[in-house]
Amino acid sequence: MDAIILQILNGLDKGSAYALIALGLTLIFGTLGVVNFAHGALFMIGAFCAVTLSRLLSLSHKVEVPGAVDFLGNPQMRDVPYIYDIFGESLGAGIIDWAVPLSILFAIPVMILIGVIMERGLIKHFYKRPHADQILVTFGLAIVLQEIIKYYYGANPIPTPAPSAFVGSFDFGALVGFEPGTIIYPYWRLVYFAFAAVIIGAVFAFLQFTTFGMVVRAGMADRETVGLLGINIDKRFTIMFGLAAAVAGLAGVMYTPINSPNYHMGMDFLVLSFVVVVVGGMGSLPGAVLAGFLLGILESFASMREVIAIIPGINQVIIYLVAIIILLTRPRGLMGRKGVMED
Amino acid sequence: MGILEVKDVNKRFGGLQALGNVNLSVAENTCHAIIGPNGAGKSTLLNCLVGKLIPDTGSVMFDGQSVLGRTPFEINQMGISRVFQTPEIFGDLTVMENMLIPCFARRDGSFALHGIRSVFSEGELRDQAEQMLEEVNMLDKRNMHSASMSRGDKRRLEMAMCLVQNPKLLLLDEPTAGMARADTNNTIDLLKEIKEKRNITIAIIEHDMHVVFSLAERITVLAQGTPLVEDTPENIKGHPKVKEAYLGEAA
Amino acid sequence: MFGLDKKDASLLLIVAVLVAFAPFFLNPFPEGSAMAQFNAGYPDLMQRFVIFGIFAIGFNILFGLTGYLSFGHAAFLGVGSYAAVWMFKLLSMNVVPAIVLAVITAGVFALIIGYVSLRRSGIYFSILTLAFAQMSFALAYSVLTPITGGETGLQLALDDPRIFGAATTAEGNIPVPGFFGLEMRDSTELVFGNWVFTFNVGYYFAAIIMLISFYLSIRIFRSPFGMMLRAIKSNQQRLNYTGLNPRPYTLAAFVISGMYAGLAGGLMASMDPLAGAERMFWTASGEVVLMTILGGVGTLIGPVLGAGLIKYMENIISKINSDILHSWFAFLPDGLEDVVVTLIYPFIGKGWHLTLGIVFMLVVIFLPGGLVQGGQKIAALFGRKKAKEPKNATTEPAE
Amino acid sequence: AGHEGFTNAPTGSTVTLGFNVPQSGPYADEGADELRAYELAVEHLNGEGDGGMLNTFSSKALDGTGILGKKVEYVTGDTQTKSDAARASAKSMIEKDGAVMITGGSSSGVAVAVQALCQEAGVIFMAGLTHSNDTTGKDKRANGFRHFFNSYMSGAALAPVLAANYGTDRKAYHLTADYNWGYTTEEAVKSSTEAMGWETVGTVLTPLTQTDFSSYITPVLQSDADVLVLNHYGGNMVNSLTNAVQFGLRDRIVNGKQFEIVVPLYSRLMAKGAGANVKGIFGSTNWHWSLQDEGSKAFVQSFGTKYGFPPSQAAHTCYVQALLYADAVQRAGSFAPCAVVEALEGFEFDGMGNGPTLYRAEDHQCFKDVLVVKGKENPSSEFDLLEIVEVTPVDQVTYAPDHPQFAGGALGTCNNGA
Amino acid sequence: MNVKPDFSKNANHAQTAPAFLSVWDMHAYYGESYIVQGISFNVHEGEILALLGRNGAGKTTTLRAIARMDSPQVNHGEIWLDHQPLHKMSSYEAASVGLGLVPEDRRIIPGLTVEENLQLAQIAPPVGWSIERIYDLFPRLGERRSQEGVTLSGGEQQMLSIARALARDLKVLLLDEPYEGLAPVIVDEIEKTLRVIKEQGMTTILVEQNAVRALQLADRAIILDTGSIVFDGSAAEVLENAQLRAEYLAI
Ligand SMILES: Nc1ncnc2c1ncn2[C@@H]1O[C@H](COP(=O)(O)OP(=O)(O)OP(=O)(O)O)[C@@H](O)[C@H]1O
Ligand SMILES: Nc1ncnc2c1ncn2[C@@H]1O[C@H](COP(=O)(O)OP(=O)(O)OP(=O)(O)O)[C@@H](O)[C@H]1O
Ligand SMILES: [Mg+2]
Ligand SMILES: [Mg+2]
Repeated sequence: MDAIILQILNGLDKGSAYALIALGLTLIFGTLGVVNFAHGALFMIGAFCAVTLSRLLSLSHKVEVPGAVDFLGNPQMRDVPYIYDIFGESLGAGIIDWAVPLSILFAIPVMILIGVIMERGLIKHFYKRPHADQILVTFGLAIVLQEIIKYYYGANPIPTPAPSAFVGSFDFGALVGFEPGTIIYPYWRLVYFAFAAVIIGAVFAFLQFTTFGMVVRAGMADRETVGLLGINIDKRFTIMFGLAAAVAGLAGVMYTPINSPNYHMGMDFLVLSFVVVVVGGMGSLPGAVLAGFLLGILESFASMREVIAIIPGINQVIIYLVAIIILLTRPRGLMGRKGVMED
Repeated sequence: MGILEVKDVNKRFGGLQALGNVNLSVAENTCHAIIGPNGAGKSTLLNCLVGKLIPDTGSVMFDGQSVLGRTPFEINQMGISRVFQTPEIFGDLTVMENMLIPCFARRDGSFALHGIRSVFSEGELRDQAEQMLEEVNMLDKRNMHSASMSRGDKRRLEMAMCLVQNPKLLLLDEPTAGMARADTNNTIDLLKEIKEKRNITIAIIEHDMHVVFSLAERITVLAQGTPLVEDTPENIKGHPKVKEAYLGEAA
Repeated sequence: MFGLDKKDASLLLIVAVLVAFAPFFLNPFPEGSAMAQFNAGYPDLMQRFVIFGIFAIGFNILFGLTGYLSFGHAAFLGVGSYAAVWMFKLLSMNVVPAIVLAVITAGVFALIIGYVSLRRSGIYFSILTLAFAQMSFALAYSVLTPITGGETGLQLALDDPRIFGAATTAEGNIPVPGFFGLEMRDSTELVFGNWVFTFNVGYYFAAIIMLISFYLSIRIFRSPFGMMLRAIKSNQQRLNYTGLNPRPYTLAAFVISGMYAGLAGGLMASMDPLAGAERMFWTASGEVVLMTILGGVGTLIGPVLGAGLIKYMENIISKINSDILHSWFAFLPDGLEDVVVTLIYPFIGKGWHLTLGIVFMLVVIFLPGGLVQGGQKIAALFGRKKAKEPKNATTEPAE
Repeated sequence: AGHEGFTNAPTGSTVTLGFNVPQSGPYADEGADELRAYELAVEHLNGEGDGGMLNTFSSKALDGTGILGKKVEYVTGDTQTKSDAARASAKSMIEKDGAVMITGGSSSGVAVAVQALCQEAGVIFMAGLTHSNDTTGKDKRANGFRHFFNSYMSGAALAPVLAANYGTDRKAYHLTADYNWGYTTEEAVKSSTEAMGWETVGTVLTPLTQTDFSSYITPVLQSDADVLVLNHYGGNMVNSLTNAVQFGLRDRIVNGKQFEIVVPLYSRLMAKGAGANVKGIFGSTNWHWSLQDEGSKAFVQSFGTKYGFPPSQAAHTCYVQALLYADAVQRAGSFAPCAVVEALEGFEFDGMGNGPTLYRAEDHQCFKDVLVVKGKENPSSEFDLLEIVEVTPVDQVTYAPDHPQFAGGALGTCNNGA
Repeated sequence: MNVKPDFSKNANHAQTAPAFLSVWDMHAYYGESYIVQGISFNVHEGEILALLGRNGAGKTTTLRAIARMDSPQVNHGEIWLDHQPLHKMSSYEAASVGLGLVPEDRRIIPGLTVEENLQLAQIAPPVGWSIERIYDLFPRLGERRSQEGVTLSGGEQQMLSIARALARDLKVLLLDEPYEGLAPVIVDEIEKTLRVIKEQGMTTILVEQNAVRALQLADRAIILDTGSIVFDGSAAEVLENAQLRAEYLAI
């Protein structure tokens, strides 16, 4: 029983990561109709915003450690962050410790800027081009972005821990009468879940309670006519793109304590996020979110030893298997709209 | 017993009764017009005949066989061709290629794998296609990219594509809408001629009364999904209800 | 000629000539010169050019004509190569049965996957094919290790049965694939001053198959079948109401292109008898998509060019290292040399992906029709054909 | 390329070696370090620099004038950590650049694939980082040689240390990467720990492409295991370890004992990626820069001087492989692969770190001391992440050539190619 | 009678003439095909101008060019609306200064309901008729307000397309075959509406194949043939000139 509860928690947590990434992707892919292979790269850049900020915060000067020598026999140096000099050691260390949450503030403008530049400079010219061209250009862009990050940060994962206040786990089980220690869950993952819920809610609200969503949907279906009605659709597409980039970036920032970021983490998530969006149904935000959680939970269950024992290798294929089953039983995924990218 | 027998066909869209107990019989080698106000269910009725929609109840017999439950391509293979209200052509293909495809469909059935033979070696079919293009006055456009034609031309092309199939029953949904007067008159002549020559039955939907009265031998007036009257053109012209609900000053 | 019209026949002829003399064209720089780095005329790469060319030609039959974008085509290539290696292990080192079985197996796979996936269109179809391919990859890499060799790939071993051939050579090594006695890896070299040209059996074998495949693809493009496929891309609805059933046409296209992929896989295994699961990973499927788009979707020769460009970058640019760079610019004054090298360095060697990404973007931005369009522009520049009169009637997809 | 009875016989005054390392993909940093080591080795072979391990190497055949008097040149290529790409790259080195020896790589899949290729083509393959038993087990080839240690040795070296530190009454739970290397490592660790009295309560295979291991970690909480063994490498290991620590596994007390995590194969780069999570966690490694023997010190000195940081174990293995190859050629007096094979088979040497070492003739595997290491609690620098707990003597990790974990396959005969 | 308006090359006619909408030497292309070949004309405030011609003459192209759509490309020429340079604007800017186009293919936006299609027209200022008033004119639309726009019948779509233009406060209305597919009674209805809004000062360009109907409504007429103006004069003149009618309009 507790095993099942834990797997549901895992599923929700994985699902919130999938849902968040898919949400950003579906804004561009499902709503603007651009097959954006660079979305994973945006997620990755978000994560590297966190890395960058924590590096900036811990910019240091060297101080000699008396008496010690390094591996070559030279005097051993120790890094002292400038921020210690400014705020004193304890506050300085505290700020560095909180680098990941602070990165949210840093990432929002950076990601919006990147999204807007990307849209204005590149994607804009590709709305009317075939999807194939969009694939090629965004794939090229994704590679370029990745390689730039690799050039400056290397290929190795970079540990980016959560604030120490969030290290450790929360004992759920004890709360509801299970034996203590059976159902525990890391604090940061709970934070991630809550964060995802807030972002998803905010995006939904924005698109639901304003005409923005309708206009963009209309613009995707028929740019020309929307223009005839006096609406500057380009501007709205740009905003949409900036928004999507920010969502992707924030998903990345918050993900860093869960898994150390590396330059190809975007590609690792890319295929999965396309699958989630399509299984959710093209053009449907709720669909994307629902599919994210569904696949997250199923993946978690499929990785249980008991399940693998029955069907060996099921954990390898579960996501794709479920995707196939859903797409075959429901023509447009879970909640897809008619006519979106069906030809 | 007509070549097309529609019996008690009903079709609902949610709360809307688009077709209610429609009965229609079209005799072989006649031209039957269906007129009626906008949204009367004329196109819906055609959709039920070609397999685009399945009626909720009722039966549709063509040439003694039921068309219900058949896929669109099977129904076409039975001998029903349709011109749509908004032109449906192969926009990426040239006019000539657009014409060849129905030729193949007629000759080879719904699927035939000619993967190696060249299109250019199909002399006979090309001749047929060219002849048909000639008849609709479009031979000079035969190498044109069909998407970049004007709308009137697209309509004529679509009609030619249907005619070249030599169907037993030709369904026309406002074939002359947007066509220049001269071409409209040509079309009327063409349809008349072809009907005689090839023994084709025509069912036509039109709002252009000139066309309707020049072609139709019988007219059904549809209003709110049910046939109001069915009669000869002369009688329809003078029918007061039709005048009020549909024709207005035009009559 | 061969039932082709003049334009197509001359295209085929040009390709045949290029392919036949590729060992010369691809090795324009004398051995030992600074530019020799850019020579691509060695057997492995030339084989790769034609094999990936076949893969891309086949893919284009599906994608270019019907517009159905399969994102799992690498699975068929993988299946083809596994089948071929198994033939080598069990039967004999002759490539013919291996290739035949590769094509058949891939065709059967394509039939099954296509039958299911083609129930959906557009992006839904793409994701279905992707899902099938990813499942094949994941299973081949792990659970199916006994059949596929898993991580290390399926290899020949000294103790393979090989019913119709020797298990080992006289020297006690594993025999190599051959075509009735002609060993695929045999080469002769022609030395011409400082130039060395290599003529490799495997290359010419694959090249002949490629030419046949190319010829078949031209025939398909120009056939009623090809026209139907383009009609499907254009307006499936109309096709239905014209009495034609789109499904068998798309399925046929899918299976044919799957068989092309299997052929490529079989050839790959024949040149180099190893089959690894990575061949089925989504990036491999993505690669053939990129090749096709890069060269020009729906054009005859484009996919081959795209395949060539990507494989060239992968194999040539990635091998340039800073040493080579320094030797190129050694003529510059020292300071300047360092600056130039530092500027170029990020784009070569381990930075080859960066260059690839940039090339993708540049091509698609400036040549919307892919490399083929670039070729046409150059041709127009040299005024051989003069800018054709108003091109409102694109009668056929451009070559 | 000329024809002297073997592939790519060097004709002029130079000889070309092929360094085939991952330059893109997740192991690119490891590949970069390998390449640095190779460049250093080439320098030393050509008599430049301080000579590094040439000064401590027990064989004195090399004299800093290249190999057999030919200056050493090299070409590089990108394996992308994919067997196809690695073979393509190796082939271009052989066919285009005339390399007589290929070396490098950072995974077993690649090593096995390239090794087979070299066998077929008739050149020598000196494996880089490859840890799977198969490389010198069922997939061994006469033209291929491995200096790096393997899964079996990891298990054999780790088990006693684990028993000493954690006791013999332990229940272990394995998470294993679902591919060949994972299988061999799991088997090795399992059998050697079980021999110490441990019980294996569960083994679960995890997909290669997994990034979030939470759903594999939580069942561990439910089991009565008190040790978690992570048979993962690279990104898999970084993530699974990070996740395991997140879930508080290390703070748990199970069966009255402190819960422990073990990582059979460690590398410095992985330790760096996992950050503070590695502290106190046992694992094994082929070599570490803090070793104090003369060979290691000389290597660290010259590498550190040139590049500013200490070399990784991958760099070490690659450097040593390059020197060993050169030395074998020098001793054999020929570049012909069969001559080199003969010179390397059964070759005993010292002064290259890891103490006295044997290149065993039966399977072309090096036998040498293996290090058991532990994540350091208080690192003094970003390279100082692991501390050596024990240097397991070679006898303890030696196995018979027909050991079941290495069964199947045959070395075959050396191939000189054309 | 073949009157080309007299524009001296150098004068910027639009600033001097009292015209409300003025098109000066406009050349429009689709890619490389040269369609509109240098036409110039004026429309005065409150006038209804009929733009006539055969299929493919370039009527739609002219309207699209004035509405500043992305295609065709206008390579040369000026378009002024009430002293504002339309030729420098993009389509949404043109719309915001009071230009409205009812496109020939209706362009109902998929995925949006009837009401949303109308709301969309009122997002950007200037806003015209209220949605309720529109439903008064077209009760059918009111009945179908929450149905998806593209599932409407052909005629209903045409109504929606016209309604969408009325929902904006326009100075100039460009109508591309607005009667197409409409029942005769509805055509009467729309004609009345056009007269009403003309009274209120709306300027209209009407493209219509039913030339007689159009000419009865229009003040002035322009006849296009293969991209050039072959006649520019009063509507009555065309109706009287039998030769002109026969040559260009086939009536
Ligand atoms: N898919 C659908 N969903 C809901 N309502 C529909 C659908 N298709 C058609 N209708 C409605 O059914 C009615 C009949 O439509 P139909 O297209 O048959 O009319 P019509 O007689 O052809 O009119 P017109 O002359 O304007 O083309 C219309 O009111 C239309 O709005
Ligand atoms: N997208 C396009 N690309 C290329 N040529 C086009 C395109 N659209 C139209 N044309 C060509 O431009 C010419 C004028 O077309 P236009 O649509 O303006 O005619 P029209 O006068 O509106 O005719 P109709 O009465 O049939 O609607 C035609 O010859 C047509 O073939
Ligand atoms: Mg209708
Ligand atoms: Mg028009």
